[in-house]
Amino acid sequence: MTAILAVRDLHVAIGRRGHAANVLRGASVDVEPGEVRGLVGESGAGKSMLGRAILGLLPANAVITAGTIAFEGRDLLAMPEPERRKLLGRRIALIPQDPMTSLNPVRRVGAQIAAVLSHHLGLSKRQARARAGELLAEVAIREPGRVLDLYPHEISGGMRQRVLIAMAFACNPSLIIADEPTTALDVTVQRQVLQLVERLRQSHGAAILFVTHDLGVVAKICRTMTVLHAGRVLEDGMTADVLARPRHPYTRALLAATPRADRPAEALRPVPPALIESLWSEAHRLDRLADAGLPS
Amino acid sequence: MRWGEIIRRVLLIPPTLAGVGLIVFVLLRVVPGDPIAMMIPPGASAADIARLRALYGLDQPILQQFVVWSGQVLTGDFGRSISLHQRVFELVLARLPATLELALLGTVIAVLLGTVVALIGAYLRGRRAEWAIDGGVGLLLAIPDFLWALILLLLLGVILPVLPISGRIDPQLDIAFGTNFYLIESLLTGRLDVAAALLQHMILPALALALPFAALVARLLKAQLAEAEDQDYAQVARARGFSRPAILLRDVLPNALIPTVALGGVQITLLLGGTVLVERIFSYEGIGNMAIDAVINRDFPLIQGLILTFAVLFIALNLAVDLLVTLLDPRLRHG
Amino acid sequence: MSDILLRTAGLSFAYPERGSSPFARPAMRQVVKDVDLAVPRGSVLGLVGESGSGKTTLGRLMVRLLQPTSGSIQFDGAEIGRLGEVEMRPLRARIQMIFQDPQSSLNPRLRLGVTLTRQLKVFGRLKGRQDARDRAADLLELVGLPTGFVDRYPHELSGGQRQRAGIARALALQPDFIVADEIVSGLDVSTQAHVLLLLKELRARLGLTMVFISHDLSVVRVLCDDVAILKAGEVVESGPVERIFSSPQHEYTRSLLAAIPLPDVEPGWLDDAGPASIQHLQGSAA
Amino acid sequence: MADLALTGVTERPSRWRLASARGGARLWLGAALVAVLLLIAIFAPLLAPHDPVEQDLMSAQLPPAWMTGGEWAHPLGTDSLGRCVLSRLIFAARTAVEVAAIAASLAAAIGIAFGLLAGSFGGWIDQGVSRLIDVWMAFPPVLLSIVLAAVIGAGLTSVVAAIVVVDWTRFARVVRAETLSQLQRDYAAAARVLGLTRGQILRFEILPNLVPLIVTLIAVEMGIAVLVEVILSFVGISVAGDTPTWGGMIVEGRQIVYQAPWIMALPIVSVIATVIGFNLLGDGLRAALDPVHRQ
Repeated sequence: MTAILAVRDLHVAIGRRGHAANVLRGASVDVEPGEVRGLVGESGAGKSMLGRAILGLLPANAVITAGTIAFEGRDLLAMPEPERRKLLGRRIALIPQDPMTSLNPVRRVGAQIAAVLSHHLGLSKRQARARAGELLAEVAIREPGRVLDLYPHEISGGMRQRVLIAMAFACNPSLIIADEPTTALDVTVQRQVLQLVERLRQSHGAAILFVTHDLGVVAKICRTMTVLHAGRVLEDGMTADVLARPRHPYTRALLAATPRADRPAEALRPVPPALIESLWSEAHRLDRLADAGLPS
Repeated sequence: MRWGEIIRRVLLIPPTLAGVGLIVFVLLRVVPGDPIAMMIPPGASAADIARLRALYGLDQPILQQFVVWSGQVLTGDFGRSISLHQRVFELVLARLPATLELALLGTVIAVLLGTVVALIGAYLRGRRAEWAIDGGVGLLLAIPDFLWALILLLLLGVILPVLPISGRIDPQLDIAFGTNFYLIESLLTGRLDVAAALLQHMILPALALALPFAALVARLLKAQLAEAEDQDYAQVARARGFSRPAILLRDVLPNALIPTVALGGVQITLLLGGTVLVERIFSYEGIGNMAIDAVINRDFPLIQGLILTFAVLFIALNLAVDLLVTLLDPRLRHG
Repeated sequence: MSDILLRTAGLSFAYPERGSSPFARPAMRQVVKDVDLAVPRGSVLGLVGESGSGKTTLGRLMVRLLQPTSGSIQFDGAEIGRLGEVEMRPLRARIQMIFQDPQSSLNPRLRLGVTLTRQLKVFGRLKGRQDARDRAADLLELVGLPTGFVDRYPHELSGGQRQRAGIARALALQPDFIVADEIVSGLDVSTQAHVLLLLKELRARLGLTMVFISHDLSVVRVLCDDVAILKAGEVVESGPVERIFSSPQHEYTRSLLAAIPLPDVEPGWLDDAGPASIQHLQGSAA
Repeated sequence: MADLALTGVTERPSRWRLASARGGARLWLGAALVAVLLLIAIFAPLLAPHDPVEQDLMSAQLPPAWMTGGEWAHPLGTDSLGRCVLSRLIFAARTAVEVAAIAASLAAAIGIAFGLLAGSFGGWIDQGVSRLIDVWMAFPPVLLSIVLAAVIGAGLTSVVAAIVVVDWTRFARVVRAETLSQLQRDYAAAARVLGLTRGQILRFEILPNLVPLIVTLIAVEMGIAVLVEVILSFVGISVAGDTPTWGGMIVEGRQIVYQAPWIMALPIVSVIATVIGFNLLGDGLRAALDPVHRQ
């Protein structure tokens, strides 16, 4: 097994016992060292839930009912909490979705970066601050020394996302979960941020699980991709292959429903409701099988 | 932007106080009971009554009385108390420290208690024990300070008489104080035995004031903690390997405090207002107790002086809360 | 009858920034600057810009939710830029808006039936309760929702369904002109395509004139005849959709187009740090 | 889920079932307490074993029946004038309900009117109302009610007036703030685009959204009104004479608290149960009346 992250047959249910709804229905995803894998799906597909399960951030009413999440060969789900916390932020990092809300508004930027560094690497206050400045320079923030002393509301959205990226790379993790990191940004800023992530990934040698709903973003930054719907993996492969020759009808339908700036309107084909319904009824059939204790 | 708001608030203080003064003044002038009638010995002549009226300025039209009174107030002269025959300003000044100390003690107890309960409640979120905390807080909150005073008096003063239930200090102790801030003075001068004696008397009324306010702090802060913990920055902090208690204290609490102070800080005025009855119940010699006597005795100048005193305190507290919120929140500080 | 249904000239909007002191004269913040646009009858104009470009403010000026600080807005040949709330009211039947977030633009405590027929009631076009239900059901049908939804509350609907309800409300009095503000930006791709095609169909069927506000050029291409690119409150470039997409003149338009990630693998897209090129668009356009 | 997936068109439970489920235990407990209070108030003459003002100095300060020396003729004992404590508690509930209902509705009516006016018109009207509220907020509320009651003189009217004059601001402040914030929402803008007048927007769009809030405030205010009556009794300026009130009973009980602590304890318990009942009912109703799911 060479994969740095191996999610196997993950089942997650949400809600109270008796009224629980499945959000992941046996999803399996591998991420190889140093690669960027896109995890694509629409809302309700379970893509964010999968990312959160890896980070141990599932909401309080969610339960993992089956499956394993192996990171560098060790099952994260079987690991005691303190041990897992040592990995988080250090070996596995997160680039969150919304730069406006993901920084603590009452703490200075520098203090927030330094906290990660001293927590995981045991740096002194002074060292942590110096390193935080270097990290800001690395994510192409001008005047890093000044920015360290600013509060999040004093810098732009794009800059905040750079700070969050700096924090993700701070301890040289081997895996980064990027949860829709550019969705909240304008297109021009999105491009710069994607370029930055790619550059840092190369220099730090991290693998990235890139969660997104945007096939365009996947096409630009991911080597491999996994298409998720109703908590199931529908298609998986090299991005170039999947986009050029989608095998699953859902992937094909998604591509046809994505408006393209380079094609006239007539090319747009909405996803047939019948297809979605058949996918959901298949998912619910699997749920019933699982409830009855039968193998799917 | 925020500082502009604060300047605006400061500018609004004088008209607000003038409004308070005017309302009290007019209100008291329509009182059917005649204060003079209560002062004079039986059998006084009509001339005597008229003389007394003129002495207190009660023979002039209301508006003129108000103008005269306002002018005097501006020079620091609140008139003379009809029932106590002393200058109102001095009476209030002598009693105010007792009330301030009591309110301060109550606030300290409430904030400490409320914060601890809120943090425990936030930590236990989603567990069964959270329910018990919410229920307890709801109960504390529903019962107002003066009922707590009566309950505490009943429980710890009568049924289990462990604490004194009357006065500010044991009348048998004859201790000289340089100021009227007995508790603060004794603490500062290191007379801890005296402070303990004072606290024995103050603890029940302070607790009565503190309990509902503590519940308020606990409820507000707990809700804000829960909300702040659901924010992305707190979730992201968990993904960076920080433990939940560390996140609660370092990331969540400072954020939750801002709205809590903004919403709850204003409510300290309720605690301060509560001293009126609580002091009465425990025969504590503060301005609240004095105010009730003044109403019963129809002592106009004293009532006016006391209500203005409360109004000044309330407005000052509101302003202090605004300043505190501004200081706590960098978005407002630099905005 | 002019051929241009809505025309703005020198349209500007500014609001006073709250100053640091109540004594200082507040500085004015220009949100929309000197905008000249014309929307021909029966056409759809796309207003495109990034956050802070003033596109939403411009849309709200056009439906006169805001009063312009200067400049004119002509609707069907008549100046409406200075009309007061009361004078504007008769025109409300003809000028409508669809809001970005149906979650907040549909009153959470009212059933859809009530929301959809509100305007009919206000303009006295209802004959009793049953008529209201019928008209609401017709409107739901028009936007492809089950007629049973008249009794639903907004929170009982999915995002796409809510946005359809928002469209239905705007269509109640058969307006001539509709401003649609980012109405598909919160939707999933599959839902978004349905809503876009619904609008396209309604436009053809009802002969609507529209201003379609979006940050997403790809979406604009699906629906619009003309595009105006906004930056910092100013129109930097405008023209027919095909012209703007094939030969953008302004630097900013070009960088916007170049930044769109098309769903094609394109090595080098991430390396290109300089001013963006548009080759990748034209390369596959054929 | 698909845009048009028909999964949503399933059978829905009735409005009432949903509402009571949202209200939860609070709603039921609060409603039960308030219902008991109302029943006691309505049927006071039937429930009370004695005339509440009938004195019997021969059997004064009897303890409750279950304590030594108590007798079942006076289940909760008698006060220092030998009046039946249970009967007085029952009749006092009547006074409490009266005061609460009248005072809370009047305060609500005045406060809501001012709040709506300020919140929807803005400008100098809002400035005026806001300054008025500022002045009111600078008064110590307890002291103001005492002064008011003293000015008007003892009696039910004076108690009601003291509550209304002091507490209208509670409604005004909240309604003003909520109206302002509702008007900021997109659906208020949508209503303007639809051509609704200011009055229509208020009536059709804003008011329905204020209902849960107002109902909650009224319920809580009724509890507060009961408390203010107690406060005024405490200072000796509440409903006059022999009329039994909880506040009056507490004051009387306090005189003999060492000899007969239950005389003070029982009305306190009644007041607390009433206040908690109203608070729970208010909380429960707010949740029940809000169809929007909150997580």
